Amino acid sequence: MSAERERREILIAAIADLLDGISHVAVGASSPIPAAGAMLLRARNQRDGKPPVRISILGSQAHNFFTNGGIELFDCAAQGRVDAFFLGGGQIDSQGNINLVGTGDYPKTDVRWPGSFGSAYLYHLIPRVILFREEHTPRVLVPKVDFVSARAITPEVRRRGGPYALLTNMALFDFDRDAGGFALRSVHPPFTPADIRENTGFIYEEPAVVRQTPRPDPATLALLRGTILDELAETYPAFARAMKQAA
Amino acid sequence: MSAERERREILIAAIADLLDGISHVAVGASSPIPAAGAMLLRARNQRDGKPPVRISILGSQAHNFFTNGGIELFDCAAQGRVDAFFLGGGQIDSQGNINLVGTGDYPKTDVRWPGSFGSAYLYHLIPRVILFREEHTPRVLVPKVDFVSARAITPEVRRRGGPYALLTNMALFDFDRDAGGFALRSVHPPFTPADIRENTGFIYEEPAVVRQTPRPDPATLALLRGTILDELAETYPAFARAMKQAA
Amino acid sequence: MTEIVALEALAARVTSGQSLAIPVDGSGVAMAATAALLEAGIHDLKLICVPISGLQADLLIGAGAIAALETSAVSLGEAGAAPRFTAGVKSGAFALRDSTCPAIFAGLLAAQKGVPFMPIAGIIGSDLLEVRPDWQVIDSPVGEARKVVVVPAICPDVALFHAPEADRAGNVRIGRHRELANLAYAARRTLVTVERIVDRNLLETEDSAAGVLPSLYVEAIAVAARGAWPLALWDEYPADEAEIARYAAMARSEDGFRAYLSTFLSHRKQVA
Amino acid sequence: MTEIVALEALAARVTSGQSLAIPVDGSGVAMAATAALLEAGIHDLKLICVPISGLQADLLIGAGAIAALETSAVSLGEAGAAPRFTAGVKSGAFALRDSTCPAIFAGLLAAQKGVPFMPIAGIIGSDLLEVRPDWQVIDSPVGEARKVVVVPAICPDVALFHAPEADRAGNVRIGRHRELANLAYAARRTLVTVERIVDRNLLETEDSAAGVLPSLYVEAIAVAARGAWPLALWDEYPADEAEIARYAAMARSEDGFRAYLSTFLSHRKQVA
Repeated sequence: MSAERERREILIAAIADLLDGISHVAVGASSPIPAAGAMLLRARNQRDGKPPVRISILGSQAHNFFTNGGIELFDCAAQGRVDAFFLGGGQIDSQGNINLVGTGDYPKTDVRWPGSFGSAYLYHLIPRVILFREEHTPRVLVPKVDFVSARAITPEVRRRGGPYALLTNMALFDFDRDAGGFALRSVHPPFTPADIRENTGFIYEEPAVVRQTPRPDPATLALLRGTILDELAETYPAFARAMKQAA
Repeated sequence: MSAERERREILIAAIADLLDGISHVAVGASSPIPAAGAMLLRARNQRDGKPPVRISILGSQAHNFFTNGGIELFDCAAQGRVDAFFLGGGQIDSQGNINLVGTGDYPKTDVRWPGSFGSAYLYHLIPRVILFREEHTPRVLVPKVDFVSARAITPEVRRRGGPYALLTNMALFDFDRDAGGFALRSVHPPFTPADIRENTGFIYEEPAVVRQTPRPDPATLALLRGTILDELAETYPAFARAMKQAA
Repeated sequence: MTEIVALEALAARVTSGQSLAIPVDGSGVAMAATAALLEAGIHDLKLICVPISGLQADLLIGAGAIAALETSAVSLGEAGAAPRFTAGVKSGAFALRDSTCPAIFAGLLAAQKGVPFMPIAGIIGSDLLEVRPDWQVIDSPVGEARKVVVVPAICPDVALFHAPEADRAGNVRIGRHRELANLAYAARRTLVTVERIVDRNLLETEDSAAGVLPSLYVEAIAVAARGAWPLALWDEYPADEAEIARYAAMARSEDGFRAYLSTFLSHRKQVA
Repeated sequence: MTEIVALEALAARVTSGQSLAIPVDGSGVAMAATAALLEAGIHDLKLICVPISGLQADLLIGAGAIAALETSAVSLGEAGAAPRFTAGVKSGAFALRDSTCPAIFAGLLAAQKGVPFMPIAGIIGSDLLEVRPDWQVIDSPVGEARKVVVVPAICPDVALFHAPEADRAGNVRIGRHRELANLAYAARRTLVTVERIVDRNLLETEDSAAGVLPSLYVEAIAVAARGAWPLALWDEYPADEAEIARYAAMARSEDGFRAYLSTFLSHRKQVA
């Protein structure tokens, strides 16, 4: 359980780092790790006297300051008032395209996932979309998705939004919008670059020397295991409980 | 003052008759006579056990059941949820077109009026638009308006809305959408068909025998001078006071 | 004017073959009315999820009540995939119109405004454009030169949702859940179930009026206590996670779904 | 995050040459801030009336602060025509963009949704289409075959309005005056004056939250007691009809207007 806690803490800290500099991040309904990352950034900025961070958690009463119904997040993104968001994907491909619909031939897909949600829209409009998918396997990270729920790069239209990074259980990739692909930034302990190569179904840039994703420093861990877990408990009680029990 | 009261009462009763059968009428902000006509219909329906009438008075707190801001009347009309409305016009022409902008060459018009308000839109969407303009003169009722704020008939597009009748201080005209023009329905006492011919700047159909606009019957007058004035006082205190003083 | 009727009478106003718009789980889902619809043997509905659904859509699909489905997703959230949806997609049990959340809102907005279409940002490059031939990419006819997606108006025959309270005139308190108003503006007819009818006029003060859907849009209301169960209703009651998990497990098989449905319908009858 | 500043500091955030969106009389017009703008010598504003204006626009026009005006009407209501508007149109004192109420809302909605244009019902046949070359009539690209008017997005640089109260986080109570939210969604920056700042969190309950414009949209707030005077503020205070009539009479002449303006500005200073 302690390894599981460490895995989560590394992901949460990595997310806080990825969000550095933003002022408004929106988080999907069932996303405790992204929410924790956003809360960690907020707490760190507050501690360090940096600009405040606004966090919208969809479906939460406490972290909801929208008052115009379900459309407001989408309008807000179109207005350029949302800096960062998280998307997942049943498949994610080398070009950053994501598939939330299913595998095989549409519509009678072999495997059917829930659907595209707001991805086709938000991917265009939110500057810093973090692809977050814990499972790091060749069946998730594929050369080419079977269905493009949302396309990462569309040279035919000007857009401010798109993928910024891909974070999995094993590694962190940057997305290069000019090159149109991923570059390995760091590998989470205890994995190696070879593990990543083996478990990634698509081609990506790999630097000569691959860094290890840093473990959170003690000050960060103190925040995370204190304030953040308390804040999280409000919206994700089961997750916060599991994190506490692992301590 | 009593003649003035009679004039107003005839107009109010004529409006109630024109609205007969509708279930939702919207009334502009400074329109006490149309509002009184709508209230008269509502009271009469209630008295006679007929279907209820909903009255929206723009800018009124008491008669406002919109909760989506200034756009809601317009959306509501587009949805087909407003049956009747009133429009005026600095000029009204033989084809039912109205001008709320000004006379002479646009934009540096000789006479400038406030502007088109919502007329260009609502004329298309509300089935029973009653043109209400107290002044009945050749300068108001013109052959052709200098500026079409809202056009009455547009064969190139399907529409449910348009003019239904024209009510002035002197007469009531029906609008014939197929013929595309006005037909004199009745003349208010003490005027004659010759007065109407003299004071109308456009061509209209005149029946062989022209009826007189009926004076309100005693039961209607009782409603009007009682309940209706009390209701009106809430939104149009000055108007209700003037009507009461004239008694 | 709005009528206040019994739950069964409300459900009887939805006819097989109609298009039915429903809100997302937690926003005010009329589960009791859904039970009444299924009890009445509704079928061939064209379901429009605004913009996604969960248990409600999965129940209607499993019961064979759905001929067509427009949605941005169907998911039981924490409880996982929606099993009858997944099975129905595979077997082609209904015509599927995959969408993306803001496109469903845009279609409703077009209906609200009486226009045949609505432009929408983003989407370009998505395969949704391939599977939605009713959507188009056009050059903006005015303003800056730009490609933009347009989607047709969505005009549901009926909108159905659940809210905490309505007053006797038929005004419904929706709080800041304005997606419920979006449903009602767009739909030809709106049917609402509520926890309770209150005697005060919800439009009376500026504060209470702000969170109200006016009766003008509401054809009929029925009282259904805990009418969203097992889903959450705002801060009135939380979701019954155990019940939803039980559904998720049982509905994996056709037989299990039938057993769940039978219990669900008799539970609703006991409550009524 | 929203800053709470002095009225003059708020006014200083509006720059000459910017487009400024303002609401209709009675909806929450920032008259005190308008005085502060005039005091500061603002000029060359592109005024956007949402969807019409009265005293506020007429004052700005009379003071020579307006380079361009987009509106569906300018009128003092019961007090009659807006004299400086009328005179300004005749003398060509500003570029005039005549509109119709829902077209202004449609333009703002396009900005709210990040699309370059918005379709709108009606209008066809109006001479407004002749004088607004930026509007077009197109064939609907999807759905039913139909001609429809499209108008470009309206993206005001600044929205400015007055409301009864805000909380310390910058959430503003707008009640059911959602046109104020429409302004803020569309505008790049929103400045708000309020009667008072309250200590409670306006988003705290579902009922109070429903009538709130979230601070996310609000750049700065200033307190201005009776800040809409002589116009009405909802049910907080009625319009000062005598004062508006006095304006209507005085502003018939250029000299009369100057005299009124001078008194108006010194009155505001006494209040502050």
